[in-house]
Amino acid sequence: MLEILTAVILITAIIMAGFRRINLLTKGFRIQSLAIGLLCFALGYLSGESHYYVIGVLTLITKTVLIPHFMNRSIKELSANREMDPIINGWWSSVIAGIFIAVIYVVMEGFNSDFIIAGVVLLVTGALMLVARKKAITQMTGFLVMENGLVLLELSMIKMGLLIDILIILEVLLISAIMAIMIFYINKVFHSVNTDYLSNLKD
Amino acid sequence: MLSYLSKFFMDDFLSVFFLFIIILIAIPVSVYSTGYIKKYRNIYSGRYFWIMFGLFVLSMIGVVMSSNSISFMVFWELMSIASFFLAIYDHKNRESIKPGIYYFVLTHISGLFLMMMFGFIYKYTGSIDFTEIVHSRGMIQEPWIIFILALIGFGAKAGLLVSEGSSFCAIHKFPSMLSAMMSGVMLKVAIYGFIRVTFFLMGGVSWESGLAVMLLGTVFAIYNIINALLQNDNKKLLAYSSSENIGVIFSVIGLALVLYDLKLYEAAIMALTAGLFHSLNHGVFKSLLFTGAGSALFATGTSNMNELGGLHAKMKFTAICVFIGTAAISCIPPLNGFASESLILVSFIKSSFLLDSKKLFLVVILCGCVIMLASGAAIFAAVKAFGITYLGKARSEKAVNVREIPRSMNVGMAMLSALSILFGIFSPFIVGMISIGLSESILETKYIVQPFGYEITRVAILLFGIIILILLVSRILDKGKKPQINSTWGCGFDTSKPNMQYSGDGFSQPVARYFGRMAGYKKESKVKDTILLKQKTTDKLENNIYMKLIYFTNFLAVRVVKIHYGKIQLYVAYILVAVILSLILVINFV
Amino acid sequence: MEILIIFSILIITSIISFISKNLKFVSISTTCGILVCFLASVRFIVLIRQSDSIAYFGNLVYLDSLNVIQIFIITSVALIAAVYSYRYILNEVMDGEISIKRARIYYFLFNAFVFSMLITAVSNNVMGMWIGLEATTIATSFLIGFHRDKLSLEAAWKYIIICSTGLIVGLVGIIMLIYSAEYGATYVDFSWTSLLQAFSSSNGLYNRIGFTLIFVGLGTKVGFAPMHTWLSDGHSEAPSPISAMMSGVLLNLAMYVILRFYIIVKSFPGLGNLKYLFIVFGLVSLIVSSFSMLKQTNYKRLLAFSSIENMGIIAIGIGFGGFWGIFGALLHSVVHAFGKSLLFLGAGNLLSALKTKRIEKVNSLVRLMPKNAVFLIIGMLIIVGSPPFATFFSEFSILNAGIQQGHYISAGIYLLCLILVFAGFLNIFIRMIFKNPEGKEYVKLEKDNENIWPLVLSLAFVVLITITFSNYFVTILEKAVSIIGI
Amino acid sequence: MSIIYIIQSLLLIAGAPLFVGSLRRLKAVLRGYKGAPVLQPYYELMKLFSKGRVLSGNSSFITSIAPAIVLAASILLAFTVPVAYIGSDYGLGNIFVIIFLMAILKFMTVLIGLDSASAFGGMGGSRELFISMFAEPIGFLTAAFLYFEAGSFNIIEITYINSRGIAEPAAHIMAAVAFLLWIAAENTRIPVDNPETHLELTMIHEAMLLDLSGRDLAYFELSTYLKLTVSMALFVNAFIPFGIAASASGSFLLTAFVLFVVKMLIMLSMLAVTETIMAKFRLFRAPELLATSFCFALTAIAIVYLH
Repeated sequence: MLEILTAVILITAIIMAGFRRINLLTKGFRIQSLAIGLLCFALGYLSGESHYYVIGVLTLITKTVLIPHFMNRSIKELSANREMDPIINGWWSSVIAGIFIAVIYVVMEGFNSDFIIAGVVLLVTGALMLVARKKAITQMTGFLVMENGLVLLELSMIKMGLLIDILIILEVLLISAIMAIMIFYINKVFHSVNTDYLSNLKD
Repeated sequence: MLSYLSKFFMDDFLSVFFLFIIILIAIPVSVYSTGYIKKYRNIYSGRYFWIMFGLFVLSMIGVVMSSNSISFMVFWELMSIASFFLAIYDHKNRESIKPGIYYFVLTHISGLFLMMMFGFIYKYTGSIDFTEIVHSRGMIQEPWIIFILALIGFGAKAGLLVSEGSSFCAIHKFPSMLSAMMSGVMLKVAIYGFIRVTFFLMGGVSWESGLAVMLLGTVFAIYNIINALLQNDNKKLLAYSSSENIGVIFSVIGLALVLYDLKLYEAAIMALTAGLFHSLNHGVFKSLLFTGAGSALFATGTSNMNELGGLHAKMKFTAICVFIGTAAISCIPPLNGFASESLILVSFIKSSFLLDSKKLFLVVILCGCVIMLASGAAIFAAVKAFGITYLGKARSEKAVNVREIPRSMNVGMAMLSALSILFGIFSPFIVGMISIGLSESILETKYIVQPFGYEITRVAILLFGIIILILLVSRILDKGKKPQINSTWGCGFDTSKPNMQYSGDGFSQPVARYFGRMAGYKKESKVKDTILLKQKTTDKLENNIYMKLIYFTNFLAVRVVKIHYGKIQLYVAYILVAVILSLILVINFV
Repeated sequence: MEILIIFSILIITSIISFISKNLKFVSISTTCGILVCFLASVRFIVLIRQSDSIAYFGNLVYLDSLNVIQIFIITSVALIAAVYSYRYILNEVMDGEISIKRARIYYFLFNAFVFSMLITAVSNNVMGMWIGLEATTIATSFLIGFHRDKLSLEAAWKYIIICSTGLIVGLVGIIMLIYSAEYGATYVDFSWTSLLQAFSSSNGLYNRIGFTLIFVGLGTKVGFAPMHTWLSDGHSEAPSPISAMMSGVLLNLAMYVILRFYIIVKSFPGLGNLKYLFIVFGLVSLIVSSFSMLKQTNYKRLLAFSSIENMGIIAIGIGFGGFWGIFGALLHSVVHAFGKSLLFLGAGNLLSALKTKRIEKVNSLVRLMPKNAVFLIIGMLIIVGSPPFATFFSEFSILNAGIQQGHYISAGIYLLCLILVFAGFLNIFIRMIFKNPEGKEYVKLEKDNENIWPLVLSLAFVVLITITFSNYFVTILEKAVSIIGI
Repeated sequence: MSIIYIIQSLLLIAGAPLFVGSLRRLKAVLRGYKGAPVLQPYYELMKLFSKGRVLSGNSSFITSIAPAIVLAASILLAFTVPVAYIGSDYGLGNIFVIIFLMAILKFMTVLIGLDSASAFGGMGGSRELFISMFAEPIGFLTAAFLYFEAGSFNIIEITYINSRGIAEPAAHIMAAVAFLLWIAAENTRIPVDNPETHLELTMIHEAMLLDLSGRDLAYFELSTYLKLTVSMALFVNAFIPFGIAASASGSFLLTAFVLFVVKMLIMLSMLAVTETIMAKFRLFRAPELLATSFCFALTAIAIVYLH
């Protein structure tokens, strides 16, 4: 069961690295968070501790329902819903993501469980999306993918207290809400979400 | 309370002597500046000036009297802050801000070098109190680092490495009473610091470093005096000539360091006494000359020699005081310039006679010749400054309608000229006192330096006696005949036009032909219906070295600012690169 | 018990700013709330002078001399900013730039900002610190984008993206650190004190990787060189009281969190030369900020770069180590907080009176706004480290430590950058204050004597520290230095 | 004992115009014409004393006090240099005092030149200072040489020790030649400036005195005569001091005085011969002349010291 979920997570990560259309990105992110939620339930079922279930429910609520809702609301007014000319085009970004994943597997062979490696993969692909794309909304999704990677790392490496997990999830929710509002305002002021306009604070 | 204070203050001879210099010159200059302030009365607030002036003098006293490195550094920086806010006191005229900024940055650089020096002293001796450092003097392993830092730190502030007239330490652009105080007193505080560190804290340095200081001082003396000679601005000429005198003082201190290291203690004490006595005298007559140039500026509104001339008619008393000042700086016997200059030359000759290594002997003698050449050029520059501005006929409108100078300015200058005459006549007593104080604090033995015995006082008295005698005789001779007043003889031509006289550039033309290249002297002449002759001197040292430094920093700054390219992706990439790089570095090296 | 008071008051004031419509009431309640917190922090200082450390709520809150200093800085700078923003927000509302609703949001975010900073400072739990930092990012991102014009939105967007990526990297580091702590021992709760003991058995490699990730991650919040880009944009676009608080306090707080982890990792044998991390990043940020200060055209960006430079100095101080180094670094962080807030608030007065951030357009301030000009000069002297103020002693002791430990080259670069910063500051400030272009006649603006009280307050704090420096304040600093360990 | 000093100095002062008169007379004879009588300078001084003074319109206080200072300095100069007797120690006579007393003369004459606001005064002044700038190091080196040779700075002790024998004759001669050239430069005699010319543009020393008349001119003339004779006496005592009277007994004094007069006559004739043979150097060649005398002095010191 766990292997299937890690496979789903890895697949969504690689595909999202290559996506150009934004609504596909939100769908990919939704599937990925669904997989992580199920993963929590599975872990809870295996280890028998109750707080995994609570975390699973919470991630499902926030990551699959609330955050995609915010993203869709801010996408609605966008005129162009496709990443026009990304810094690294789709082909190249998938190739680079592949190379990164190979490098991670080589570097991280010291760790036994492959959740950690999946978490790091998510982190790296999220960072790649953040750097390689021009649209603010894609940067936001890249950031959220990195968050997912972080959650995976937490679950696998250390046993965190319940309160702290809740707080972290709340944190992620708040950040994505703020980002959505900010994208809304940027869109209102700049009439576009392309970050090229956001570069005149040069000095 | 005093015992509590004495914990902070040094009371050995060196501090008391320099404290004496500071107070001695601060009084007449403050009297002078009560008059000079009238120039700015309705424009700037007088209270601001007096607070800053008081802070300036107090901080100098603090530097001289402080007994540990932290209070020394605190007062040192306070001194540069107070002098900065005095320098930009006249911030309405446009070109007084930039020199103020350059000056403040320069003093901060010298402060930081001194901080580093005290850091090294703290590293080896483990203490910041001067008396403890003196006791644990043996623990200093590499004295040459401390010496180089001290030389750069004190040299930059004393106008040795950065000459006073250059645009970095542009004393001539500041209000005249401040430039008088700065060149008269503040440079001596830097010399005090240098002697305190090299002689007292480190107990003398290797003779090679002493030699380096001597050569440096001599080279800078001749470089600055040639620059002084070719200037047309009164105050700029005086600024360059004050760093020439500082060069001479540093070369004598270098000589003292060499002798101290070669165990010739008496000659070292004599050289150091010469250095101290010359810094005292230079303080007196240089502030006298600066206040003179200041009153000329106050009266006419310009300090450019070619526009002045014939000021003696309306400013008789100032002319007399400046005459005494010029005589003092050109080492005319009864005055104090002669006393210290001859003492320096005597110490050069006597110490070279005692040295046993032939090479060192030759170097010392040649330095003596260069210093004598520099003092000859100093006479040339001083006479040019006094002669062209005060004597002869007024060369421009400004020099004709001269503003009335307030009395307190003349009083200040009179006090300074009286001091310079007194120090000249009673110089043997002062030299004796300095040498006793120095020998007790350095060698713990009493040693009096009397190269001239009391001859100078005898010469002075005889000279005054004969002059009075001759004046009486001539009074009797022309009792009947009144002198006729007629126009100057001009081979029959009408010499009423002022530009028949020699101008500032003309007066120093022969030297420009010989030493022009050393001061970046360029002359261009255009012959249309009238002949137009213009000359320009650039401070070679400043342009080639210091200006290049500034261009280089600007060049780097433009490159570094490019980091902020504005793209957010680039910024995030910076973080990831930083993560990867530091991970690699930490795993391999830590 | 005082902890309870602080947090409850802050919650009450932020609720007030939501409910009540009357702006004056909201601002006065915020100022009084923070005043109470300030008194509580003074109470903590007195407590800590006697006993070394206090723990509340079953070890969830842990106070020792290190974070008591941070609390003191947070509350006092927040007090100054609150007093300043009372007049500042009223003016903005009267000028019609912002609506009453947005002013109330400002106060709400202001309280949330102080609340989250206090959580970070106070919490003993390691994750609690991280969450507090994350909360500050959230609270300040909207404050930076407060004016809603092109530049501030851009600065806000950059701020939130860069800081949150940094914090994610920081969190990965923390997880790696805890993972290595659990490597040998059994279950480790995340409190800092227990982590301190648990470190004898942990694995060396994971420690190093964990600490580097924490250092670089939280380094973005501190503003070290490669990661400092958000700082110069964020601080120049944020409203002045907020940029004063951010550059004065938030950077120190992030440095304090790094220091906490540094203390844990330092005790592990063989990791002594992790201090080179501090020195390298400190030097790079010094060089970058001092060179780019020479070329600034916007005076608020200049102040932001000087905060980066001062953070570099503090990092170098800690890197040099030894009693003098760490003592100088802590002292520098305290005085820099107040000096920088003085300068930022002065710049705020300038901005509100002259409506321009460009340096060329600001001329002869000495006749235009004489009071502010005097304060700006004093602020400059504090930041640049001239004698009457404590920054001079801190820079001197950091230099002493550098030479003491034998880092000559880095001490040389450190001095070079100090000179460049001094030249940059002087060149721009003295030009603004004294330069007067031909012809234009300048008359004294009446806006000059507005909002002078907060400047006086922050200057009073600096003077207070310099005076009590020799006896009262130094015992707290010495205790903090002993915690960090030489 | 110092009465004898005063007497011999007064004699020197009285004899100075005679010295210059005989110099002019000798030069005239060498040139083949009879020339003015030897006492001509005295007549000139008497004439000038009786004439009235004419001051230029814009002359300042300098013109009134400078002649007195210049004359006083030259008289004091005469007091410092021993002529025939060098018995007991005598308060004056340090070499640096002598060199710098000569500097007073130069300093005041330049100021007088500038004071009269005429082109020639400025020109003469700048040339005088330019040449004396190069002459200063030679004065320094001769003082150093005499100190190395005799171990003291006082001219009286130097003459006393030198009169008892010279350690290094070669170095001594080199230093003597150097000092002679220094005298020529200091007193602006022929190689540097032609004293008898009346072409204003070529003058150096007289150009500054063009505007003086009556009593002031008399003082200046007397001081120039004195300066020349004192320099010659200084040279004679420092470098060819044999036969000078150490004790105060009559016979020694007489022989010493006669010897001094003979030596001065020899110097006189040498000066006259050089002045008739050589022509005045161009202004910018004069420093090369002084550079050669600098080398002489430096080699003298090298010889003395390196043995």
